[in-house]
Amino acid sequence: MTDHLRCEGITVKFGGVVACDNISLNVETGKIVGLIGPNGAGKTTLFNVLTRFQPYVAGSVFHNGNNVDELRPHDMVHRGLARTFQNINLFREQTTLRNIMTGGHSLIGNPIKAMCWTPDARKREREIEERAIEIAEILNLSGELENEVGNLPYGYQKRVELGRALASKPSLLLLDEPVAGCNDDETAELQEIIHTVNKKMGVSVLLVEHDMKMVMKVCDYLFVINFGSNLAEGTPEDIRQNPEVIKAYLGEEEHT
Amino acid sequence: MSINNNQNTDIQANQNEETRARISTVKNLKRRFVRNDVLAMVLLFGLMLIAPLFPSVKGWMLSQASLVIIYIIAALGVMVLVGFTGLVSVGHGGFLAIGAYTSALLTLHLGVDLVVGIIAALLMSGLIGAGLALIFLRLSGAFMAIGTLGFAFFVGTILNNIPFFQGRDGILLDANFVLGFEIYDHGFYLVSVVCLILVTLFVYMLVNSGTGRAFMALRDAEKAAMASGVNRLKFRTLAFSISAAITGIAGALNAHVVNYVSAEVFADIWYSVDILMAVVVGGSVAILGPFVGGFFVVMMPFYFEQLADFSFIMKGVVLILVLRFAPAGVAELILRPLKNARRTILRNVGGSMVETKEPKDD
Amino acid sequence: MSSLIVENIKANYGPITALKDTSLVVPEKAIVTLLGANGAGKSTTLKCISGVVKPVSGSITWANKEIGGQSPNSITRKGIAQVPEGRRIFKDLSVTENLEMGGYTRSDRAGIEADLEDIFELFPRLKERHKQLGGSLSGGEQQMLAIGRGLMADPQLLMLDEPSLGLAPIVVSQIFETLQKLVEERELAILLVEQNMKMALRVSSFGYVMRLGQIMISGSSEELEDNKEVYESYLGTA
Amino acid sequence: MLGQQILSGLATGSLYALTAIAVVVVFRNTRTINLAQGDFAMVGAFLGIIFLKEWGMNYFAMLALVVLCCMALGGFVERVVMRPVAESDWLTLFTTTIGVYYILHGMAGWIWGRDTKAFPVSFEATPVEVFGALISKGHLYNMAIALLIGGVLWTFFTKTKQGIAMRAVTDDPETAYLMGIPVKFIVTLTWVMAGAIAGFIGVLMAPIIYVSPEMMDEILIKGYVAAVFGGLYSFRGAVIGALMIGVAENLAGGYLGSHYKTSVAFVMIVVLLAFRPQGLVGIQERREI
Repeated sequence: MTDHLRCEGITVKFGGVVACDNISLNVETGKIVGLIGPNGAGKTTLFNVLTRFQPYVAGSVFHNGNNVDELRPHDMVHRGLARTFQNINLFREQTTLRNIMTGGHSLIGNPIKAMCWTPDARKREREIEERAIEIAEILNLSGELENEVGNLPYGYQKRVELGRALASKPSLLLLDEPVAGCNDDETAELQEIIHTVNKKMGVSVLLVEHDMKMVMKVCDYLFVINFGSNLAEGTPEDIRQNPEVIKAYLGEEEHT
Repeated sequence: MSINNNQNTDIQANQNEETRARISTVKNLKRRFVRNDVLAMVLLFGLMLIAPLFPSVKGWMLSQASLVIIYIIAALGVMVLVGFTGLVSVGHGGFLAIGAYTSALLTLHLGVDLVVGIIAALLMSGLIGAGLALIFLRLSGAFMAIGTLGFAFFVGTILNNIPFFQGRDGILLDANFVLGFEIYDHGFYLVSVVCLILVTLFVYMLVNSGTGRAFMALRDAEKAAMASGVNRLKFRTLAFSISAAITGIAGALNAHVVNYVSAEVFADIWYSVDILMAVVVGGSVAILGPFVGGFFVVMMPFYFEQLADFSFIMKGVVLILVLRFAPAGVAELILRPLKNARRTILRNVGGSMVETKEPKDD
Repeated sequence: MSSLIVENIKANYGPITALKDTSLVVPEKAIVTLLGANGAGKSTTLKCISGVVKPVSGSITWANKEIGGQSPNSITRKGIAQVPEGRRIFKDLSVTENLEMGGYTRSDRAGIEADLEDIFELFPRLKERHKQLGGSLSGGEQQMLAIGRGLMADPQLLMLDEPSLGLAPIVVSQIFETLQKLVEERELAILLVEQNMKMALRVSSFGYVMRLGQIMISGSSEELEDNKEVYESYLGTA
Repeated sequence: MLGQQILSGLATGSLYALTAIAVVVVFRNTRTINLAQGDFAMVGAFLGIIFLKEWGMNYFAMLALVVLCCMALGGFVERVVMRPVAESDWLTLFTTTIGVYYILHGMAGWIWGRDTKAFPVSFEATPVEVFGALISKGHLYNMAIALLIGGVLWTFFTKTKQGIAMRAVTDDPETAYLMGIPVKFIVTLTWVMAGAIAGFIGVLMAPIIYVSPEMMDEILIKGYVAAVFGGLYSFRGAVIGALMIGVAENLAGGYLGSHYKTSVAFVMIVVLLAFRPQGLVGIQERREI
């Protein structure tokens, strides 16, 4: 299988603190890959490196085999990469529909034409809107299209964010803690949606998550990092039995 | 470049009859809302256009109205920046001055038509705006506010000190010509209204386009905007120059409404502050905002003409009260019931499952 | 008797109901651990006790007096100090100034001086660096400083939010040893929020496990260490 | 000639520096760009005239009373106007101070009139010689007071509990609150301090530029520009920036002609920001503003 996204030897430093130390991972095309590790292990930092939000001192990121070290976050979206954020990051004062449509930004074409409403731009605009309404239907958000996102309950906001990411027609979706703070029902629902997106729409997924039950159920393959370094990788089954991983999560028994 | 165009059909394949019906109802409703908005604007502008026909409307009322319109246009310009992109300029008086002097000097030296003057002002302000954006956009929030304040101040000193601009003596212009015809109060009023209609139409189109969405995305959540593929610098520069260009139009009109420009007027940085204030008081989210704000800023000193200082105090008090009790602006207060009604209609159609939680004011 | 009793508190954190119904007890001179996965409501519980977050309902009793809903200022004065998650050192203040801020609510000049000396004795590293800016310290030193800053309030109850976060195991075990020493020497009670479960249970006498804003399991540390459900809440497996 | 230009530049610069410090103090702790800062000083200058002329006070008693009044004004504005909107975004905070500006401006015009007034105290114009350069006694006196205020502020921020607490609030208000530091009180204190500084500036400036409602507009803008030099966070950067503006302005006035004097600040800021958007001292913005 080909790698959709791959990084090698990523190192990130914040002042004197090394947040990522020579981390490598890869996301196979069409798979759901999980990135896990204890708090403060550097997961979100790595995530930001992959989406080019975070500069790094060493290492490289490859997308479909091309080096993307020099690209900026918005370039990545135009290449088919979409992401969500750990703390919901939405346009809170705008409606659900506009939020999702903004996600389709990479499809608007020339911005000057878009704002002058040329026939071509209007056609694109209608397509973006239609797609947004359809995505809202999939995500069970149809009733909230004209509601400002800031007024929606937490679980809804999580889905709107997912909708925004899907609107760009991504081929790879990166989700940072998609179910954090959700109750069991909301978690199950999101889990179902991630599954649909992956299987029916053929989108590869990389997700960072703390909810182990969910990770184990959803992911095809897992990477574990700790203290900013690779700790283990394998299928959920392997990881569950890996003593190193258990130790990292439960705390080491130091005998001093 | 587009990726996986086949996905659209995949989504559709997953829909059943019921959801498809619901989607089309939602779409129709959205279209109806847009039609209503447009209808309201047509009514308003129609009324403004036929206003001079009423016998009770006097010439001085029309020039006062032209002044209000000029402020509304300037405020629409600032709104594109402050309201849509969340960048704050306290220096738009500078662009007003650039527009005014561009048109005034062209008229003085080349005797150009008012239409040409306005277009030249628009281009000049827009270009200078684009150039300045490259400096100011390196700054964030408060830094940019101070930088732009410095810019307005700078324009003022240039006008005052370089002889070409005729300093405090100012430039006195002859009559205005539009398409070869000499115009007076009535004619100028109509020109202003036409400019206002064009600018409003443009702003409306901007808001309802991907470009406008990108601006607002940058305003509300910069990171999320970048994650949606918005090129931050490109779109901010665009917003800044559009905003400057619109303000330039207001500047040109301002020069011709009294046929006089002078550094005395434009060197005052509080001119810039006034425009910003119009946007803040009126509200910078709905297009109605600058209309309310522009009216307020012009009419307040007009009513308290004998008590200039008292109008200052009133301005301050109103500003503080609006920020305290209606931070989204007065227009938001007016439009809120309408928005809520639309929301409710769509919720009923779309089958909302959220326990109704009334939108709270932040 | 200065023991802390939290009864049925409920709290919201932004749009999320962070605490549904949480009750716990911290007796005098004991170390009690609060465990649970991310987002379980541990930090919010601490914030409710320290007064940063106001609980919607329920009661918090300290030394037989209700303290729920009071300001952090008055709660700190009553002898409860918190060491926040992620250390939150004042980066632009020197080490000494950071410690002084920990004792902001106190006015006994002599007591403050004495405690400052005590803390420098406890953490000699801090004394060496007392003039350095907080932001220039290493992670472990910052954690020491955070604990020292908490101690400067002269508390009878010290609450620590994930002191092991992002620190190497060897540093973590040093810090935990210090905590045990503190309980013995200063007659403190400690409420510890931790992810590092084994180490936390080893130093504490009693533990609670939270999930989705509620206490799911509670028991003595030995009991919890052998409890399969506890593992499950961490690894999502039995 | 050059030495003299530089010296009087430093003298004006030191007044810009005080304004800049007041701007920075308020901005650090409240994210507010206080547009009314100049008007506090303006009110102080008008009060100074009243105290001297109508109440017949001596200079130092007047200075003390003006500073007290300005402190009260600063505190009042914070409690009554700023506190209700304290949680808003910075634009709201900023525009609220515009409201304060309008009100103070209008009130001053209403009560005291729009004409410029001379400040009764002026120092002898006879220059004294410092390091071979001539400088007026008034300038010298201003520099001394500015230096003194600087020293008092430095001591306050490094040696006193409230001063350190103020820095702690700048650093991390949430944690400061957790430590039991009364953040709201510190914020009020911040505005009181800005008022106090404004009181000094008003009285020092008045003899140089005459007294009118608009007297501080230009100085305030230079104070802002200077504050930006320090990234709006650093006192040191603000002071350096202010002195630089003062000197550059004087040199431009002397060698290029007085027309260009007032544009210098803007040109400097553009050049600086083009190369160092974070400000001269390079302090990164810590909060999202």
